[in-house]
Amino acid sequence: MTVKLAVIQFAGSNCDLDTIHVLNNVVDGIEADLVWHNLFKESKYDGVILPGGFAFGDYLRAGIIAAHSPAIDEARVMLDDGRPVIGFCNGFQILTEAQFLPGALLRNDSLKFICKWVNLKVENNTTALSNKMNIRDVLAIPIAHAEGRYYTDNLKELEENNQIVFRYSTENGELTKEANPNGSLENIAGVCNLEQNCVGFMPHPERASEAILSPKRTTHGILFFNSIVEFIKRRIS
Amino acid sequence: MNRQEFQVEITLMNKPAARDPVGETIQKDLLAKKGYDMVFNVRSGQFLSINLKATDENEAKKIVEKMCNDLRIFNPVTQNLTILKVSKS
Amino acid sequence: MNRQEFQVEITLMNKPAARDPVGETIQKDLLAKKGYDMVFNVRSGQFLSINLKATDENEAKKIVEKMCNDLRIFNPVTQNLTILKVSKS
Amino acid sequence: MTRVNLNGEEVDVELTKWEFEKVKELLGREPNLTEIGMASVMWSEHCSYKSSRPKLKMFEDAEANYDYVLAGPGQDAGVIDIGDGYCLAFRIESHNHPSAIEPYHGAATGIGGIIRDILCMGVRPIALLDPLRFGSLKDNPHSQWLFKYVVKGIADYGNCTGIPTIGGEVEFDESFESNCLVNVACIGLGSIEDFKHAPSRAYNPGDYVILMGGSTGRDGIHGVTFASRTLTEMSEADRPAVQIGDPFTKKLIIEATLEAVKTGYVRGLKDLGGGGLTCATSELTGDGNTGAKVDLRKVFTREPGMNSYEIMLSESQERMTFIVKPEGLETVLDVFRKFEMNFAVIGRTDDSKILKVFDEKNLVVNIPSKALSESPTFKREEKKPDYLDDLLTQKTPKSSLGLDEIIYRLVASENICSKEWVYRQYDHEVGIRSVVKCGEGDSGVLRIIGTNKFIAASVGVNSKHCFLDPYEGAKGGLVEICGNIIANGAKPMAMVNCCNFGNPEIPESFWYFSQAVEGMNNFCREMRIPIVGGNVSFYNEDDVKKTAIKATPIIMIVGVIEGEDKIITLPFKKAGNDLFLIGETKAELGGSEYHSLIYNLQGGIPPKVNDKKAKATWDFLFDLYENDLVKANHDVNKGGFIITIAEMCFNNNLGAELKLKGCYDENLRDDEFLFSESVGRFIIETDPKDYKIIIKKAEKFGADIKKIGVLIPKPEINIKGLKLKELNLNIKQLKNLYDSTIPNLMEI
Ligand SMILES: Nc1ncnc2c1ncn2[C@@H]1O[C@H](COP(=O)(O)OP(=O)(O)O)[C@@H](O)[C@H]1O
Ligand SMILES: [Mg+2]
Repeated sequence: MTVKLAVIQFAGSNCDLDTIHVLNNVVDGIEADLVWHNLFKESKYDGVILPGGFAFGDYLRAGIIAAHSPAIDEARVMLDDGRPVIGFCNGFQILTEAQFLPGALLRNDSLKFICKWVNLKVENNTTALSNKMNIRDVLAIPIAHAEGRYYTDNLKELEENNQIVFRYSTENGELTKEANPNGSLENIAGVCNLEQNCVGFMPHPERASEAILSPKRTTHGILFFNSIVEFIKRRIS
Repeated sequence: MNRQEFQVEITLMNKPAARDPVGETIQKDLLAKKGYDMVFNVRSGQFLSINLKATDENEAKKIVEKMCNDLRIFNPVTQNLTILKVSKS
Repeated sequence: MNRQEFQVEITLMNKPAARDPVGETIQKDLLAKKGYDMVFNVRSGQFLSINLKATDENEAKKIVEKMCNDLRIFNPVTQNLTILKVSKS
Repeated sequence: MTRVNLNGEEVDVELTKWEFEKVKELLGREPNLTEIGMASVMWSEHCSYKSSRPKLKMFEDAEANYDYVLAGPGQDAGVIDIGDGYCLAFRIESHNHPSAIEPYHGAATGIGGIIRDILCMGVRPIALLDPLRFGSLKDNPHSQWLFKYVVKGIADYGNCTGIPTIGGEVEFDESFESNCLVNVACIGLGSIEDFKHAPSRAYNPGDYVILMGGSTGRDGIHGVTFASRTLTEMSEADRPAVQIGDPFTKKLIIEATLEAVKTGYVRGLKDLGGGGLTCATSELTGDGNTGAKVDLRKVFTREPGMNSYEIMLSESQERMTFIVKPEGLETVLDVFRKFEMNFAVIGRTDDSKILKVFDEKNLVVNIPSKALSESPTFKREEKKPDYLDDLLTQKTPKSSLGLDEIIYRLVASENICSKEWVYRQYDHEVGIRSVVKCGEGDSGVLRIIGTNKFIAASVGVNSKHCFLDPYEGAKGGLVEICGNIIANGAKPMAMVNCCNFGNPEIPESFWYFSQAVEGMNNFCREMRIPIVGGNVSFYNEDDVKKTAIKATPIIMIVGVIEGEDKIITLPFKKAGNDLFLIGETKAELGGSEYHSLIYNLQGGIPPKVNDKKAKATWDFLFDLYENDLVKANHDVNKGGFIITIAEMCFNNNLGAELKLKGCYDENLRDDEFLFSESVGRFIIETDPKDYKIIIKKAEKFGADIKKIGVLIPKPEINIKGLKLKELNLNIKQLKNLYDSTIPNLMEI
């Protein structure tokens, strides 16, 4: 069985084609369509991915204008009936601005855009984006963003509800300040909603799914996509 | 009903808990470059000047307030909104 | 000479002849699409609130102007500096 | 400025007396102000190359002489066929003057402009590169300001448009203190079909002329004239408002344009850059041998009340002109509608060979299409500067510093140290093609998805070398930049250049330009590298010191690697492996980082290129690659061979044991051997079992090669066999210095 995913192309998305490439040519079991944000209809899809980029230039605030796109209304239907709604990088920013996910993403504390490979520690392995991982796995994956400093005024609740899915760590899984590239609260890199079908995080799994692109020839990015497939399969069966 | 043109000026500033790296950096630069040690605090924010049609100043202000809330022009998790000024334009 | 604490609020905005893609996009892709068609223009800028010690309001203002120029907090080629307010803090 | 009598009135025009008469002659009547404005932008140095064209003519006709060159100089970008149905378009351009006064938007709009040039060829922009020049950062807030905001401008624009910046270079030298250099290059990839669909010409009468993208404002009128003078000649008040970049709109223009080209109805494509609508319409029709009628009032303007002069000369950003087949009009417009782009059908082409511009009913411009696109040229005088003879005879002074101390200082010098501070701010991975990324090799290597083909690209030149000898310096630049992609395993396929020089009206400045062009030309012919494009930026002068910048003929090379297993990378791989130095080291310390950093000396004997040796070295390396004999490779340049070794040690916690006795000419001093910047050298790592075969191959090709040592599993470099003493260098310490220089200068 193949699952059907939509990758939304907002005005200004720029990892849309990269994500489509990985979904259709690298990982198994997925058939993905690139869908212009004004034309998206949720009923055709098992899940939706909001890709990275600069939707509407990230003008005013990363993700805010895109959060008002008709695509988000469609995605809300999917959110409510438990289908995966996933955001990478700009997609994560959009999901927080649309209030699908708690918290906000602020400017990196260095005030600079940062493009580099980081390590990510898995904190919750039951979500739509992490069920193929083990807790405390450390994954190699790149980030590329200027507004990725995660902030919430509700940290306790997130912790209690197990909504923190990924944190930036060292290669050995330590949550140090040096391992935190952007000043995120408690090294938080990604979070989920209570139902765990909506997950967003700052890194770019589509850039970490082929050995040739990875400094250490890892393909950890694939785990994220496989998790989406698995989540859909479990949901359906 | 006669509609006129108004200008509403607003600022969006990070709440203290969300920090303000821009302000902090300017302040740090100031101290580093000396000569400006009389400056003891800098806060930064976003400024928007909005021109709109409304019947009066009160309505202009109301519209902007509603718009900012409904469309989340400011993010209530991290920011405060201040309406600085409403004037005829 | 008695020094007191002042607060100076300034904005840095693109000159009127220069474009402001941020304001344009907010107006066109957000406000207009969400029914706020009474808004016909949005200009964005940076807002800074600066606390400093000075002998009087005039000096406070002068210091801020000089500082913004010297430290290249804005570039007069593309931006205008406006002092919104000087007040005792 | 010239004062002329126009229809009985005295007016100032941006034309020489001679050019003004020429306009009158071409029209057979008095021109009006709009027409004069159009002539002055089209004939500005920036658009017309009036000083440089006679010289650039010497470049051979790449389209005629290389079967894989699809578009050569004169087009918006060079285009080459790389096989498998794909073509690459690439070009480089300067944005020096705007960046010197507004680094953020100046650099950003530079990126915007070069992206449009590539888009014009109907292909997707897939990579950016950015060779930059500033004054020293040390204790210099102005240089720090320029550097910080130029990098941020490039980052914000490139990142937002989703085009990775995959490489570049930065040099710091006092001659660039007030007139920094911001050159930007872009590479596009597409099918050969896409490229053929959309020439930058309007060949057919009856097609629609469509303007798409941003609105037209009063900004940037006479931007090209600004670029055609020195910074001081224009006071603050004269300076056109620097443009504000809008990368979001640009991203939509890219997508809308590519989708429009895919419809098959686009018959011509031209960006609006310098010279705005004037340049676009007259080049489209002039080069296409057609004419057009255009209605200015259809143009969507940003400000009310803009007159015809302003609309024709505005250089507002983010605009494209499309020439569209009549039957495809609605299809193309639907694409623009989908992306919510502004557009206007502003006219139609015809066979009149005349460009007629109407302001509603009034005919405001009536010029033969070719009149402006073919401009007059000037022959400039050249003279070798008098100071050079003295500089060339300067000797290295005595130093009280130990060689190891000098090496630690060199590795921390601004010109040698890591540029990570820069490229971390660039999204160099978007597009998922980046295989050898910034900092991982001498060049940027991209995969072409769907093939087993890779392309490599590198840019740069050594300005200090060019200052002493522009002819050899330009050739040396080619050797180095080719060397960069060769080090990663790629064969050089084509070159574009960006000539940054001083005022061409000064014979000494023009001499530099002339010499550099001859050097590039001779070397490229010898090596069979087609020159497929270029850009000239004159009038780069330090307005305080009244001197020209150091001559900077930036070179960009792209090449192809056939297969993933043929990619070579920089870091050392395995202890026990052999190290070879390929190429000859001569006493060439002129313009070296060693001279300038340790002695503050500009002079000495600069490196000279031996074409035959360079060729032999390259052929030898490719033969080694063919047989998979090379484990790591890095070309030798700034700082000399010892710096090269150190850089190769940084990644894998390895070190080197060097035995240098007999490895170099006995007449060389130790410092000459260690720090010479002789061009065309490489350090390679190989398996010891291949020693004999490697030496044999070197003999066969006539390449100079010396085994200089072996890799050791400790992070240190031990050097034996120098004349003075043994050296022991600590890699961790070298790496710390290498990494921390720019952050320390910029962040504290
Ligand atoms: N301005 C820049 N933009 C992007 N990358 C840069 C820039 N400057 C240097 N780099 C990258 O840093 C690395 C080292 O550059 P450089 O020292 O110039 O190389 P080389 O050793 O060939 O002289 C390369 O990967 C290069 O592309
Ligand atoms: Mg190199």
